[in-house]
Amino acid sequence: MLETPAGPPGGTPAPERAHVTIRGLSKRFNNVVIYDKFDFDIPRGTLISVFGPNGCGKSTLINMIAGLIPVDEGEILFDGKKLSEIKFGYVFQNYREALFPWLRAIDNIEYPLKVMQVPNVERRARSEKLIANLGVKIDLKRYPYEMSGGQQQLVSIMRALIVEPEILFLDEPFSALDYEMTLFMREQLQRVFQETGTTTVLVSHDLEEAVYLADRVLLLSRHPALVADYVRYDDARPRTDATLSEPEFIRVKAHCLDVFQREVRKG
Amino acid sequence: MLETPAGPPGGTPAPERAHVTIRGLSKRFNNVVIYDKFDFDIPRGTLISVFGPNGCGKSTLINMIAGLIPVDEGEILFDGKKLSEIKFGYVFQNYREALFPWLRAIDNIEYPLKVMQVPNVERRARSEKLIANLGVKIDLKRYPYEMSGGQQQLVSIMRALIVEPEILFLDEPFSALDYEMTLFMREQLQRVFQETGTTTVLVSHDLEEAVYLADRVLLLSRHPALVADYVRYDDARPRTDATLSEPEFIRVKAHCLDVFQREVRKG
Amino acid sequence: MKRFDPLLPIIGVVGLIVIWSFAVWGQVVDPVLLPSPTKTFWALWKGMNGGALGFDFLKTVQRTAISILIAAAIALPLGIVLGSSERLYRSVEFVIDFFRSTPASAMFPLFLVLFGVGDKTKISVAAFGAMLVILFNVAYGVMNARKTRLLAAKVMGASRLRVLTDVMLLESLPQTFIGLRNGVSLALVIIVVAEMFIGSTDGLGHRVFEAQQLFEMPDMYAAIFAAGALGYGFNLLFLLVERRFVHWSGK
Amino acid sequence: MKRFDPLLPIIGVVGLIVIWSFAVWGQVVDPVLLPSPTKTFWALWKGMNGGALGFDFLKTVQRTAISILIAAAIALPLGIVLGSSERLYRSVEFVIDFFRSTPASAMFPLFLVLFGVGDKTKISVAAFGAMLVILFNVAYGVMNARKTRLLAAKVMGASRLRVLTDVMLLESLPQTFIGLRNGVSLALVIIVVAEMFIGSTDGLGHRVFEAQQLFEMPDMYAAIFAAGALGYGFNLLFLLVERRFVHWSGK
Amino acid sequence: AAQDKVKVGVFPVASTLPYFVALDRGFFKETNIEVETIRLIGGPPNVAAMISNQIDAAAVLVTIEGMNANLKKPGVAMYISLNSQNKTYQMEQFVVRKGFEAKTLKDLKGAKIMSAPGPANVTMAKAALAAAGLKEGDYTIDQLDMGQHVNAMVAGTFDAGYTLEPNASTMRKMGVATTLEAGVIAHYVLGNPEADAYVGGGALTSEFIKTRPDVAKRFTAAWAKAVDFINKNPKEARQHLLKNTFTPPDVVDTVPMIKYVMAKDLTAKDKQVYQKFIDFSVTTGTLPEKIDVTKYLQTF
Ligand SMILES: Nc1ncnc2c1ncn2[C@@H]1O[C@H](COP(=O)(O)OP(=O)(O)OP(=O)(O)O)[C@@H](O)[C@H]1O
Ligand SMILES: Nc1ncnc2c1ncn2[C@@H]1O[C@H](COP(=O)(O)OP(=O)(O)OP(=O)(O)O)[C@@H](O)[C@H]1O
Ligand SMILES: [Mg+2]
Ligand SMILES: [Mg+2]
Repeated sequence: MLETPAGPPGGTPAPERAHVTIRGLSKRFNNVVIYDKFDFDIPRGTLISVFGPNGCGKSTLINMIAGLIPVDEGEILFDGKKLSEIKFGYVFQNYREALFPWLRAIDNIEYPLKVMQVPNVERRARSEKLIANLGVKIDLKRYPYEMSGGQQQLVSIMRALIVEPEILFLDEPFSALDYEMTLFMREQLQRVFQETGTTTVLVSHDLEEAVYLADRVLLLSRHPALVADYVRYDDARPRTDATLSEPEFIRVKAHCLDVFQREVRKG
Repeated sequence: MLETPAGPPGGTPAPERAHVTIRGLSKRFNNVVIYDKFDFDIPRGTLISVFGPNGCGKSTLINMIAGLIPVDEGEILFDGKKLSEIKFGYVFQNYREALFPWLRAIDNIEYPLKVMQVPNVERRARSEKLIANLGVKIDLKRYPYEMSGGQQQLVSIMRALIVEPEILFLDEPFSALDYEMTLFMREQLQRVFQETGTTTVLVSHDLEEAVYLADRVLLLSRHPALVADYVRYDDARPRTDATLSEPEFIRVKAHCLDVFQREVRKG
Repeated sequence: MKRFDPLLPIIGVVGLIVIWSFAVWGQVVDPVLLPSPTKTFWALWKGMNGGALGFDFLKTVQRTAISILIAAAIALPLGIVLGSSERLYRSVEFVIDFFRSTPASAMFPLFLVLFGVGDKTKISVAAFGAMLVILFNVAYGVMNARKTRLLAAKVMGASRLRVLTDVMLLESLPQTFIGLRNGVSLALVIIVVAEMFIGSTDGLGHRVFEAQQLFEMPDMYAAIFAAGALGYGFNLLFLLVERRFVHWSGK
Repeated sequence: MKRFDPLLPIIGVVGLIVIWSFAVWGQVVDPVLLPSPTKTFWALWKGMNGGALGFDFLKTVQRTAISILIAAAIALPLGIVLGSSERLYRSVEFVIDFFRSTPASAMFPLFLVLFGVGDKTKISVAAFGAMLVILFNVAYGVMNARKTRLLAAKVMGASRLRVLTDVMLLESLPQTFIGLRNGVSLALVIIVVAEMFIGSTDGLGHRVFEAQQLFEMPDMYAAIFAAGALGYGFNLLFLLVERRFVHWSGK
Repeated sequence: AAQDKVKVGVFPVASTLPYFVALDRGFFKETNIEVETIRLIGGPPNVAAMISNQIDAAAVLVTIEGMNANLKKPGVAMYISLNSQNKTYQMEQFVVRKGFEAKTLKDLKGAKIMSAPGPANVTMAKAALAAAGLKEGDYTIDQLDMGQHVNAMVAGTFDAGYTLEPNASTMRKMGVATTLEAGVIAHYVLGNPEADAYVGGGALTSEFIKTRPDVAKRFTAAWAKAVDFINKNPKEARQHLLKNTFTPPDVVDTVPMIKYVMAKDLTAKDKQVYQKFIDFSVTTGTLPEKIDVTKYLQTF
């Protein structure tokens, strides 16, 4: 475990109170064990990056936390709240299928507000603010199936950001975005996180991105998924391009890569 | 245009004979002009990387070349052959929907051979060879919908590679693969290309990858898509990790990024 | 070519008439039993222009329209609710398949007693039959809906009801329209049969029955043709509505 | 809970019988017209155990099975071909919707002339009716198929025929099963109606008609119940086959 | 004063004639009755409507069906008049296709025969054929919806048929079939071709008679007047068929008429003959048990 001196003094730092507590989680798919008595905490107000090989169970994990697929055994607790009381933001890995093809892009983005019964005018206002914030220039009057892959993913991200979710799940959210857009959305995510402190779980195959955005990087091993390492990266935000060349960043990144490669080659 | 001294002597190099010739191509979607009198050649036996902002028309272009969506105007010629005579390999950007959910992964991979009426035994032999070659360890007896996103994409790539296609289209083929797998598949692609010399079009948002693999990088601008630049990168294959730090590579990459950013900021 | 697409159905009509003409011309069937298309269309023309057929036609349109409205009003919400839980659907499947497979005409006496001797009986039998078909299709549309979208709505905090109306309803729309089109054809068939066999003083079924009794074959086929064309018309109506609203199917 | 899932249909049966009992008990309908479930099941039991009903039941099963086989054999390939080209389908849509909307009973005279009074007429009318419904569903299944998969097959060099059999056929399977289930119910209804109205000496329709003429209401409802249960049985059969083969729907 | 309303189930066939005469000639109106014609095709819907009191009367109801209903719920069908058919007053008859050689029923050996639908009709046809010396197996018999009879004859699907008027007249008129023997029931069941076979009649529900006896009485009076008119002016009366029933105009003048008798005019002998007819149906199993027909005759 990498301990950085940047933590606030006085034992456990304040944001360390667990927002999500996972205990004894087990999950099988047709006799293939994905999780076996898995324990894990997501501290409130942190951004956790999840990094691991294909098929190790990253999507499965956040799907189980969000209550989208049932667990076989074990429990997932939300700091006293019930699952149904929690508002999630979620960018699905298969963003294409998660958008509603009968709604125009703009209505897809505003849909979570509609669910929350926000009045029409306010909905429009908030989506316009978001669009302005992100500097989105694409025509959002179109239907999802009339958009390119990257545009669809962008819509999907906007749909997750328009509400102030209590927990935000991002499952490879930038995989289809172009170079410029990826960098830009990273910054946006950083800004949103800084402003709201929303507990966030980010799945990414880009290690630089994973470390750059994270408070902690969860490294998973292949089946059954185990915590290979849970690495802290405590650099102050906002992090910038300069961060990428700081020795601490490079060290953490290299360490993560080491662990990952060791795990992958083991399997 | 960047001219490198690595080209063979004697004027136009031999592999420069156009395999695909695009002339006066126009395409509109509901009055939005995507291509307007677009001219472009894909030389035989080269690997072209296409790099451009989201929604500029990359997928649309290769879909039109493969005859999957109709062109509004203009013509696409295949060096004397008819479209129907050409065997394409194709990894779709939406690989999830392009797999057949009623076939197990292995049967999805072998399907192109079935189309070519390769006998059962040989099909199995070839797929086993491919699996061994790629060192794939996942269980291919499963159905696509029982696999993780990256596993599905891997199956999709394998399906494109199992035949020896005349032209290979790869639309962001590694977007869902993990770090290790992405590197590995890049090498595989390079090897396949070196061995077979298949004309290949690769769409990628990873500039390093695009340049690393390419003979030429096609840089597209936003609507209507224009050739912003058509950059040559002639380093000998196999290229290795060391290539990434060669000055020529760094120069080409930097140049591409420049052009791209200029184009994006223009729009 | 696209310009001529609205004319495509004409091909079907013409094809039908050509086969019919050949059957008549080749005496495959006694001409008394199967009159020529010309004779039939003459009967149709006369009947529709001031003849009784026009009135009967309107009566049948009206009855069918009412019954399909009732059927849809019941079947759409019920189908969505049933379809949203596979176990719920399986528990009532017996009843649905049961009644879908019993001839409505065998049910006439029962409905006669429940709804009286007037139009109500015919309309309710037809509505009942159509309702089952629509219900079946809607429920299936909901059950086969793509799971990812349901999950997306669920995770955004949509209530069960919201998921029903905002996602399941729309996901099942293509299937629902198939159900509606099946349903309206069935309703029309039942209305015509009821007009024939329970008895009625108007409607296309009455006209078919009367022509049959009087052995006026051109009149009978004119009435049958009117019924078939009406069925196509209703189907076309739903098709146009579907085209207008369900733009995303297959995408 | 899952263990009890096969028992779910029982709920529907029980529900039906409870409502029926209440209707009888509350005298909603004159008991002569709607006998009690006990009386009916007694008649059913007697009829099936050595009575004529058992034989009639088997006859109807046989006719329905033959007609659905014929219907499927024609409608499946034809539906896929028609569905594969929307313009082709639109051009014959009139004929399909036309005949779907004309009561099969109005077609009896024509079929009677073509096929005689024997089983052939009944089976062919039923096959015709079921064929149209299956055709309609299969064609729609193909038309609404996800385009990406068709394109994937096309780009791999699959011939038109291959795309039809390898992709469209499978893409339309969920819809095809809906069509088959609709079709088998319709075939059963038509067979029963034909047994009622065109000469027959056996079959459930014959039994219903005879019981109706003799006002043997328990016998009549027993025969109707047998027909409904048979319909459910056929539907269940298709459902099980579907479950076995179409594992991917909604995924 | 408002007129008394009576709902009548009407099956538009020739034997409904008294109702149409009374209606068209204003006999009901004269007695201050307003009838509502409810078209119901065939026996079962009429009986169902009578049992549930949706109608007060049936303009024509086959007596076997009426008795059957009375067995299930006594008094559902109270006959106020009966229709008789026999060799003179033709209704049910055997016809043979043009080109099929047959002079008597005996000659139907080996023939494909169609029958009017329902167990009552089939039994009757079989009884007649048996009386003529033909065993089952000597012929085939299929029941067929009445609407298909002419078609089937034209198409030559059958050699012979046990059919009813006006189908038989239509067939004769078209020249596709000839009548072999009419008055089958009278001949083979009652033993005399000229006997009165009381096959149908007009009926009221007991409920109607009990709750509005006065109206029922007036209704019956109007009915009687119509019957009287028919018997006296058959030529004029048959014109009513044209407008009200499915009788083609070209046969309306030749279609045979049946005889109508009010219940009050039946003699003791008539009642015996009526009882004999119904008893026969009991022996053949068409009716489940014996029933006294006189109990269900209504006179005022
Ligand atoms: N419905 C299912 N049935 C059977 N196996 C499944 C199913 N869904 C997922 N799996 C298996 O569970 C494992 C974990 O899947 P998951 O989607 O969570 O992987 P992941 O870590 O998100 O991978 P990726 O990076 O490729 O998205 C995989 O091996 C996958 O094959
Ligand atoms: N069916 C359609 N109807 C309308 N517009 C469409 C349709 N398909 C694509 N477009 C538009 O055409 C443009 C080009 O789309 P295309 O999918 O080729 O982009 P791309 O370059 O592949 O982008 P990405 O990198 O996001 O995949 C986009 O602006 C998109 O919105
Ligand atoms: Mg995943
Ligand atoms: Mg694209």
